[in-house]
Amino acid sequence: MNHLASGPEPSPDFLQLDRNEALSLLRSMVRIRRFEEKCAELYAAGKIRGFLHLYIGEEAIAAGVMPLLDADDAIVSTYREHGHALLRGVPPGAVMAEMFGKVQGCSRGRGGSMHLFDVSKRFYGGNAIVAGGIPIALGLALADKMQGRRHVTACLFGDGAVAEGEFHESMNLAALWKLPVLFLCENNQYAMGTAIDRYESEQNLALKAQSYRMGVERVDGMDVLAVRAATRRGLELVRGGGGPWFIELVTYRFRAHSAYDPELYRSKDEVKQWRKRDPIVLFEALASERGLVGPDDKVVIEQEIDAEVAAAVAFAEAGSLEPVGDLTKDVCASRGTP
Amino acid sequence: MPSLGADMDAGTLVEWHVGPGTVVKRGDVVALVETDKGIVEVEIWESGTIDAVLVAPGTKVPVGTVLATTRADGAPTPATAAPPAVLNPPVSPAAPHAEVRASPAAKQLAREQGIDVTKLHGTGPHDTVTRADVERAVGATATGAPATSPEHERMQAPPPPAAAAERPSGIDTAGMRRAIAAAMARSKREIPHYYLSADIDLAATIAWLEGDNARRPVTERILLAALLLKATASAIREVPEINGHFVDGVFRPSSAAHLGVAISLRQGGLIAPAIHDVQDKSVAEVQIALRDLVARTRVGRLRSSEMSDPTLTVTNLGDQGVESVFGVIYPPQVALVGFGRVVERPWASGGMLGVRPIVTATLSADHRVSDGHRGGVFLAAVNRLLQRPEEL
Amino acid sequence: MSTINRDAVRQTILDALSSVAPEADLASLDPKAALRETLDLDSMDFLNFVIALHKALGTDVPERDYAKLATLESCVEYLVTHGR
Amino acid sequence: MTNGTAAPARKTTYREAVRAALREALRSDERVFLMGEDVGRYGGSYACSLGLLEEFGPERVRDTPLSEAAFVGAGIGAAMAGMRPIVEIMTVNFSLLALDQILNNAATLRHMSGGQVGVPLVIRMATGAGRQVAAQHSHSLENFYAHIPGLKVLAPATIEDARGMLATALEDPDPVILFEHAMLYPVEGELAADAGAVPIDRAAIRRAGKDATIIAYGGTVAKSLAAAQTLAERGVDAEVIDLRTLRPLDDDTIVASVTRTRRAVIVDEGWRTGSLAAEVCARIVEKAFYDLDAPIARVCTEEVPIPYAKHLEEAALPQPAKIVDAVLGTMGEAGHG
Repeated sequence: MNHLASGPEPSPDFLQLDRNEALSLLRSMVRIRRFEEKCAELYAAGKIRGFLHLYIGEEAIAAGVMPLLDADDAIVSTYREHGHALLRGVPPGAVMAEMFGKVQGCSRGRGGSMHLFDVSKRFYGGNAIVAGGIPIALGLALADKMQGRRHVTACLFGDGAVAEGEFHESMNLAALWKLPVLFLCENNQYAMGTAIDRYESEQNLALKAQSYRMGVERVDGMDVLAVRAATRRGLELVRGGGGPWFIELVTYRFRAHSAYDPELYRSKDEVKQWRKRDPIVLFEALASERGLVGPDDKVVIEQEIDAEVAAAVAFAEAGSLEPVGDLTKDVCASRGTP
Repeated sequence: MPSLGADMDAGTLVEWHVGPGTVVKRGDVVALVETDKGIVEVEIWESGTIDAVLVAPGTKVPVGTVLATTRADGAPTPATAAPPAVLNPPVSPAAPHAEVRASPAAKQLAREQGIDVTKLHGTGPHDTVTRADVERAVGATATGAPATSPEHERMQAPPPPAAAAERPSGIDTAGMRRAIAAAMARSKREIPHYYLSADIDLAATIAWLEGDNARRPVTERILLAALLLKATASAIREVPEINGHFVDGVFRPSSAAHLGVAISLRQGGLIAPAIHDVQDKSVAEVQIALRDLVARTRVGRLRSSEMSDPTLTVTNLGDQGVESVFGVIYPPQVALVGFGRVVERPWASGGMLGVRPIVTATLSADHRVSDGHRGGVFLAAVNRLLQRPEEL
Repeated sequence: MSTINRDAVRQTILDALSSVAPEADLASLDPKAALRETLDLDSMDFLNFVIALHKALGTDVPERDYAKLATLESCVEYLVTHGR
Repeated sequence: MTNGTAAPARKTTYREAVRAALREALRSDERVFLMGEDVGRYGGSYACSLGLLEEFGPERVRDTPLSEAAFVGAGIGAAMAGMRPIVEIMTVNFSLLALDQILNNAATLRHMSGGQVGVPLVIRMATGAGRQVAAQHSHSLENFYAHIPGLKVLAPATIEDARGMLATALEDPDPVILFEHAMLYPVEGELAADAGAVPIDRAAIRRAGKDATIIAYGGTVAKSLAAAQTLAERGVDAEVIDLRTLRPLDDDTIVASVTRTRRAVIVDEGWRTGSLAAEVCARIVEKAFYDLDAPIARVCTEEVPIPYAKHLEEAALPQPAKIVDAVLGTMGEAGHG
């Protein structure tokens, strides 16, 4: 069964929205937005180093998907995974401390922004190798299936990954072995500095997955309700044992590929056009139009989130460094000698 | 100047979009900065009013430099200091050792056994000297046991200058040379030497010695050197001011005669370890101690006490054909006794002219502690004692 | 006096010399050269040499005969004639 | 080295020993499953898994598409989630397609995640040359993997090790890579009926000797023993060490031997530059410099893609004659006595 939805249709999901759900979706997106903005500031101040890939503009996907996953479902993500981690429940302080290189970080300061891990929440990391995480997702799903566990593995990746061999090998193997994986392709139109029309012969990425006889859907990644509805459908099918499901979420990142770059590859005007469809702005308009959310709700949300972000930064600042003596700890489990 | 990339150390301010007095809010783009990758818009993270612009367009400044300050909110534009990169000074390689074609194992054993590898025939690859070659040279019956024994003593140069830094178990001839040179220079600088000599007729001494040796098995045969050492020790009782140490401006006489015996190492180098308490030893005991000391010196097995506390050194280099020896005192000792080669010379005794075996005894001494008269008394005592060897 | 005995004595002398002067190049020793000078033997070395000969051959060389051991050749002669 | 009271040994081959190890692993632990190209219906490219599909079924003996990155990555993921997969990569030559998954995920996850997740995965690969299958099927790249912290790398050279290493590797909480030299599969020999798991952290002295130490692993152990035999006939008593573990290297056994013999010749089917032999050489110099009586010698594959023609392939590979020459070279005159 494949369902090539081209644009947002009024789905039952849309009608059942109540005030609490509206507030929760809005808070989810604003939490990510403010957290990422603070990261940009801290990077400029030299507190966060290395590479930093921000999720600003794509918040609707994390907000639409993460709350629907069960606690025992597994997640494999990419280096643009702050939003995924936060909404999966990885504490903001642990994420910020990780970017400060502190041992209180969710990967003890060893992973940094691109390698956030929290195995207690089956969040099997960021991964800095484009498409590098997809085969792992297959394995997690294979193990669940072989051990009779009805879990889903959510595998998030960008449009750039679709050009990697590992993507095609994995799509085939997943479909062939009917592995319980929900593939979520965040198509933000660019592979770093290369627009999709300059690196993909076929830009409808869902079609690629479909060619491996896998159920697919293409969704407006800026509409949090549409994302949620599609995810709900996909999860039902995968959890039902129907094998893998692929959703292409068409979205856009408002800031540079990583931290700061001159964005020579796109025009200011294009960015301006996409900003008009800012997922937070869209949803605020819809929710207030339906009387679900008022202006003072937004003030309360902003205050709560500013406090949460400030607390996260304080936690990171107060963190300590891992003793150098532990450098080779955990290279191996046994005897510790690498 | 914000950090705009993992590999960015500095940036050039291209253009200001604001000036003093402009009101700004968080997130506004306030300037353009040029990085290696191109021009990037720079936001301000504090709302407020621009107070002063500190960096002019076209200036390149390191990350962390304050570009502008704001009023009302008071907090200046955030500045972060980029830690200066500290370059470690390149380490100069150690001076290369003189090139000797011998394997490390060979060199190590050679150092321990005081063997000069350059004199050995190499049977290793490319005719290099191997450990087996050195073992043959040491003549040790190599039973596979390593030649170096665990209780091996460390060798030191004779006077107590800073010992040459060398592997603890080996004699570093180069290091020893340096140590001797330093001691000699210091001795010459600090000690006002005076020198005396006296010829001694050894006819009676040698006659007694040959008779005594004829009665002894060859392994217990006594050398003339033992008699000379014993005479020296006994003479000290009459002139104690030539036996002891001069330290920090004060002379400390020694009740014991720990006589340093100058022994030449077979391939160059000179060491003067002590025979302890010669005054309490019989001539036969001095001979045994002397033989043992020479053997152990040649294989580098000396105790540190033998090195550090001779109270007077006796050099018997006469053995090598030099008739009179005026040596340099080893600090902190205060004298040095020398015996030249025994020479058949015309000699008048009791009005009769004859040919006698003569040895020239010499004394170098420290004028701060003794004087020529007392030195003369000492040499006369040595002479007298040697005339009645049986009483030594 | 058969040559075998002479060669054996000669080898014993060389062994005794090498134990006293291990680094010496005995292979190229001139039989007529003065041992004490060429091999740089002091009185202690010479005494050890005499003791080594005593252990190997059982002969006791008295001090007065030291002069007869001046060279390798004279040593051989002396020991062949005085050997037991 | 069999102890006196071992059960009666029986004739077998290296290949059958590998198969017995696989069968025992699948039987004794539900979490274990075998995955790789042609491991099921075809019975394994080197027939190591013949009969296992019939005995354990398609769920636990899984033929895969030709997608090394995908199925090795899947093996990693499954290990992370509680399984104990054995992934067979047909030969080390094809493992380069999966090197990203092995290096960036398998070897790295435990440390990079701050110790939160391990990868108890075993990967088996054939390696080495000698069958005239030319360059692209004849590489010996063990050192690529022995370079990577987070992995253990083994080279079973004997039938006993082929039978016993897999079980120990499966117990290890970290990824283990087993290199089986292609020329060893048909080798016949004795194996105790009750042969089982063997330790994997020690090298083995296959022949004691006092004049020189020959250090080898995998396919070059037999050649080194042959060389030692020839040397014995020429009065040179050579010791032969079988490394068995390429990471971590058993420095103690290597250094103790070289300290005794004072001479070392390292035999490695990899190319000389940046080879495992170079690493062993460096460790001997670092730890036994003062005991060396001759420069360390290496006998490696010539720096050339392995040629097809028989005479050229033999010329390229380490051979007993080259090992003999290298040992004699370290002996100097003593060697030609």
